[in-house]
Amino acid sequence: MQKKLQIDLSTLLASLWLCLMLLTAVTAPLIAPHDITAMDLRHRLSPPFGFGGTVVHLFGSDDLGRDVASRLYYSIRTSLLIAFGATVISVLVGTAIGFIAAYFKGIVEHFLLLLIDVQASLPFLIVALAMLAFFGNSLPLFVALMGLYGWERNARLARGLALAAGSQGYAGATRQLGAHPLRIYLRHILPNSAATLLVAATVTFPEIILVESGLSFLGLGVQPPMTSLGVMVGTGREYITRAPWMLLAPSIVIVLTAVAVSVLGDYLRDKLDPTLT
Amino acid sequence: MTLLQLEKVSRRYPIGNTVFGSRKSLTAVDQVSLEVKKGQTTGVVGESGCGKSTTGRLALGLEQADSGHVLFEGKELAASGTREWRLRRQRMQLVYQDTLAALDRRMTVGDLIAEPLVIHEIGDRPSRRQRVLDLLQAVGLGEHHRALYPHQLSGGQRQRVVLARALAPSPSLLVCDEPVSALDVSVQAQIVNLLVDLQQDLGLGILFISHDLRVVRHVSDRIVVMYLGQVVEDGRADAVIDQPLHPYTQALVSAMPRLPGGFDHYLPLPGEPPSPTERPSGCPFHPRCDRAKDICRQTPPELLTLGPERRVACHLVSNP
Amino acid sequence: MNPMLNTPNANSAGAALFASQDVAGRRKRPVLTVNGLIVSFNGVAVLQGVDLAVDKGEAIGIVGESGCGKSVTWRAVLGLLPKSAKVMGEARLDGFNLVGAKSSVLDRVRGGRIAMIFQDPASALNPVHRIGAQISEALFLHRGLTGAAARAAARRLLDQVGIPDAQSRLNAYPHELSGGQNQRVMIAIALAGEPELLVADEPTTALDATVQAQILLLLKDIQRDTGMGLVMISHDLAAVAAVCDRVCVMYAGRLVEEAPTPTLLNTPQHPYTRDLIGAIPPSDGPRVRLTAIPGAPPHRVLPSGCAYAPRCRSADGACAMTRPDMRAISAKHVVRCIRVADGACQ
Amino acid sequence: MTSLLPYIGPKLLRAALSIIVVVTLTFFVLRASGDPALQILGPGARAPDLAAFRQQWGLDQPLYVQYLRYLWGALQGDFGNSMLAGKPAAELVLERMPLTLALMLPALALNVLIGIPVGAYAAMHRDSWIDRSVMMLTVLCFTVPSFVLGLLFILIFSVTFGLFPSGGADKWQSFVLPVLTLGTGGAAVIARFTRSAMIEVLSQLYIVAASAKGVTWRQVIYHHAFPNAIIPILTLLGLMLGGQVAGAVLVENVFGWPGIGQLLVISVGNRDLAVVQVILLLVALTMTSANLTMDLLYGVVDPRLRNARQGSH
Repeated sequence: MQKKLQIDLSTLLASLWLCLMLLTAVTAPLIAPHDITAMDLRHRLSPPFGFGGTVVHLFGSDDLGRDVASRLYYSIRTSLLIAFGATVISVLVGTAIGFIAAYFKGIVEHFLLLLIDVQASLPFLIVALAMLAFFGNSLPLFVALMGLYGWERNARLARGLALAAGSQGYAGATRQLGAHPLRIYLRHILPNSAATLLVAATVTFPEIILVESGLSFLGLGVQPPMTSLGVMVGTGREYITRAPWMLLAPSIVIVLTAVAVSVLGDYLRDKLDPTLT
Repeated sequence: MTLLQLEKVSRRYPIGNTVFGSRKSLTAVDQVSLEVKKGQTTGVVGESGCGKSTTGRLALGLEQADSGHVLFEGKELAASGTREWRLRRQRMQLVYQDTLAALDRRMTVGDLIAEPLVIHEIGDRPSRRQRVLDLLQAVGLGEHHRALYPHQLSGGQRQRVVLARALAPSPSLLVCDEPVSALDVSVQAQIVNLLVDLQQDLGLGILFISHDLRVVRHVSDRIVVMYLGQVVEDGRADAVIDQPLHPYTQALVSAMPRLPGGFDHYLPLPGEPPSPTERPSGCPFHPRCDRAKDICRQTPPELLTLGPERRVACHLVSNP
Repeated sequence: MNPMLNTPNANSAGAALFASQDVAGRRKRPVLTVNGLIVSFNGVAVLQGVDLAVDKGEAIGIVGESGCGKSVTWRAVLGLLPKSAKVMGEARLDGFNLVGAKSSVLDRVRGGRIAMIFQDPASALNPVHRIGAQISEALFLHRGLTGAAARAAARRLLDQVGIPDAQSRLNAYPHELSGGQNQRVMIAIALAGEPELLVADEPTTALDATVQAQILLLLKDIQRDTGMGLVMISHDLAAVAAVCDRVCVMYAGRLVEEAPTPTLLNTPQHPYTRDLIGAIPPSDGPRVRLTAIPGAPPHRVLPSGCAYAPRCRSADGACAMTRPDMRAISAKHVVRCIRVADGACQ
Repeated sequence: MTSLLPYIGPKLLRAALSIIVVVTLTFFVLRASGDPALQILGPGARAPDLAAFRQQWGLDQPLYVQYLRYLWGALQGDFGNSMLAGKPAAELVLERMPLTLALMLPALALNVLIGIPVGAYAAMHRDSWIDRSVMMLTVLCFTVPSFVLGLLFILIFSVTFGLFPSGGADKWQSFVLPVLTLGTGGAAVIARFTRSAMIEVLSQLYIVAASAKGVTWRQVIYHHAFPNAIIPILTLLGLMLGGQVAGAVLVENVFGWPGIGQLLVISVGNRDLAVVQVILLLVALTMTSANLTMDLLYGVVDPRLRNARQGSH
């Protein structure tokens, strides 16, 4: 048996891509050659460098002559920030609710299970759509709303983990020693669930990227003058015949990032918690 | 001296749905009385669904009895989860079958054994460390095991860790729920010998729950035989095994293959233990009893005291 | 003790002509002989070369602790191991080697000539098919029965294994039956192909004590009535001894002792066998201290000499050096220990 | 049937409760978001106009009166009128229903017909190069967002090759791209899930036992493994419907498909309360009834769930 940590090619590529994305997100203000709202009306819809365009606009420019590359860097920054914040919220909220449901039996548990059922009966995108339209939009609100994505799945998972540790497992064994419930949850169940919840987060993260970009694509997510990957795809669709690069650049980033997180998630799952499907 | 006493303890679980379908309840433990004396072992034996594990959990207060009393060291057990109940944990400990599930896989053996000391704020860091080393030695493990994780140990070694952990707060009572059932014969013998030795050294009272009549006979001073949530017979270990009075105990003893001799003494017993949801009327054992009479089908037998340490619940014995 | 040291059973005419491999000489023609069976998973050998033979109409027991390879031996013989297992050696049924045989051949042998039942009857039956259908499937595969004929035969089989109200039980699903009844159904399925050999892999480990006795005695009765061979694999020496004519003790992927049941129980020669017997709490008589074998069986890597030497109380330097061979010490008694003298038990 | 009630009863009760909670939550959350009169008439509207509008729509009543009125109406099939179109909201939604179904049903069929065989094949050839490449492809398929996939399809098949129209719902050709877009992701998810379900089932003891009684490998797969693997797949199908509905909203938007999804986006943009509520209710109803159906099917496929009175003998 080989003991060395074996990383296959796809996992390596995925990690490299994610590092690149992270780097881009962090250094966006430094590496962006133009301001994202700066219009260059002489170079409207100019193609990317190498396809008849100039080095000034590396990935071409859009209908208002704004630099696609600069907008792309900032979009990555916004999209990753939203997805990261929302994933953290989703896992935290879900875990808390799941543990509460597992600890309190009876009416509290039934109520939380009903809420989980309700959420599961309404696709999140549609809920978010309605909420955003009627409540208006600001970035913190948007992140908070996206943080609700997948909470019910994480809650179910956390509840399942807590129950499994329960009467027959290590939690029950510690309980009979006389430990306080807080100790059982914080010192035993939470650390034991961390790996599984982390894997769950790698499932939630790319999905939030997709939902965020979908909402922004519909014009209901991130609002101009800010930009995100979905906003760019949404603007790009109008120029699909004349300037496909406006659409392709952000699309490729969305797809590759989502694939990379999935691949990394699979790897983590194999390493940390092979029982998960 | 009586350490633990269960007096007519019952436990029912609601089954089925409350709104749809008929509401039924399952009587897992029915009017069970038994006692564990200091320095002695009481064995509880019976087949699956007889309520022996529930009895163990009731004895520890891990479950609340619907009726009856659980007295530990002369005092009624406080309600589960209360502060008082948690404090009592030091004196009564559980040893369980599935050691892999019951030991937190992220903690080292040393931390696991020290945990009860931490929970009950016994000693300081250096004294706990010393206590862990003493306990490891007492259960036949070495100092090097302290830094290992549960999955790095064999089943027998894990059971030793569970024992050390249970002994850490110096309890007076151990409830052992199928402690050796998951182990191979050779390892089973190691653990059984260890238990017997520890009991002699520490004067522990043990409630030993198992489906294995051989092991129960080997470790117990008294044996309680359970069937469908009820005590059908109890008494001194030798008496119960060598001169069983209840037809069920007789069948149970005869179903144990002798070495040598096999099933030479086998008394055929038809059918299987019924599910606790469908308890027959009268004596719970009558559908499988070839000597059942009318009274057995109608009236549940009382647990009759036959001698100072002998009770049996059977119409055939009480009015032959 | 059962007075059935090999019931006289005439060899079927026209059976294959192969020499019996037994060390012990005088023996009837075996149904199955296993020679030098070696199994390894990912380069780790779990069987180190197993030789044994089962005679027609004989009940043999295979005893050993978990991981000793008792189950793997028989799964290897029937080709039931996962693809990652490498199997070498031979398992001859009427002279035909089953190891490496084509799956079309194995499909006819399995359930037809050699049937197998498993430890956990509840999970060995397919949860979505009715009992009747699962028995009929075996009847169709090996006896070509379909429709009403299959149903009638299935009902007879359920009667034979002692399931009351067989007719209505045919329509039941496995989850509607108890563990003991499910094991009876498994036995019925095994009998459907009228096998010459039934391999029972820990058939009663998952069952309650009173049910265990019922099933063991049922197996014994069926074996005696039909004249088939029975191989009972178990960690429980007492259960095996109660049912089998001959017992093979396995340790770390090898047979270490083999003898008729009374011989093995009364004069065990291998230290492991002796310790194993001493570790079982006696069911009557005075309570003596149990023999606790120190340590645990070797895992993955075998010691260079005798595999049991590190745990053996009578081992000396020689035991740790040389790997002992199987030696006959009397007509039917073989043992793998260098410290046992020839004819020691005579 | 009587034996089914204890099994399906609690599920029905929970489904009904969820629907009531959905109706209540949407009602209050949407009302709490601001004054629809101001939103519809605009901030420049005069006070008498606003008052008249409020009176016309009953917005001057206390919130709980509005709620009870809404509930009472809903029970009689009256979900209020669209503030924008002046027509009953339910009518507006139901008009568009056939087109959305025409998109979703073929997409679901595509999911199942491609996903299950591909997944089962991959499981049977576990760790072969086919298995690995199929699994790689499925990751790609379910991570591409539907609107990106739709636009890519348009770019390739409409703009570059001119094979299919890029929008509208008038010819059969118009169906091809939206259905493909909507079906691809789901098929990938089902394929992956089927694979793991089959692998799980193939490791069970009854599979070994079936081989031990002489069943050929082919029959073991078809007759013993597959009927067991289908059980978890059914649950997944119920859960996936939500993703399909969300996907439909986006895909309808990409292809200018005049279905409910498009109506939702328009109504949300126009703050048309009644219509949004009807759509949310419709979605919740569809999802819960789909899950209920799956639960029932579950009972049909898995005999263990059929009779609640286990162990009766």
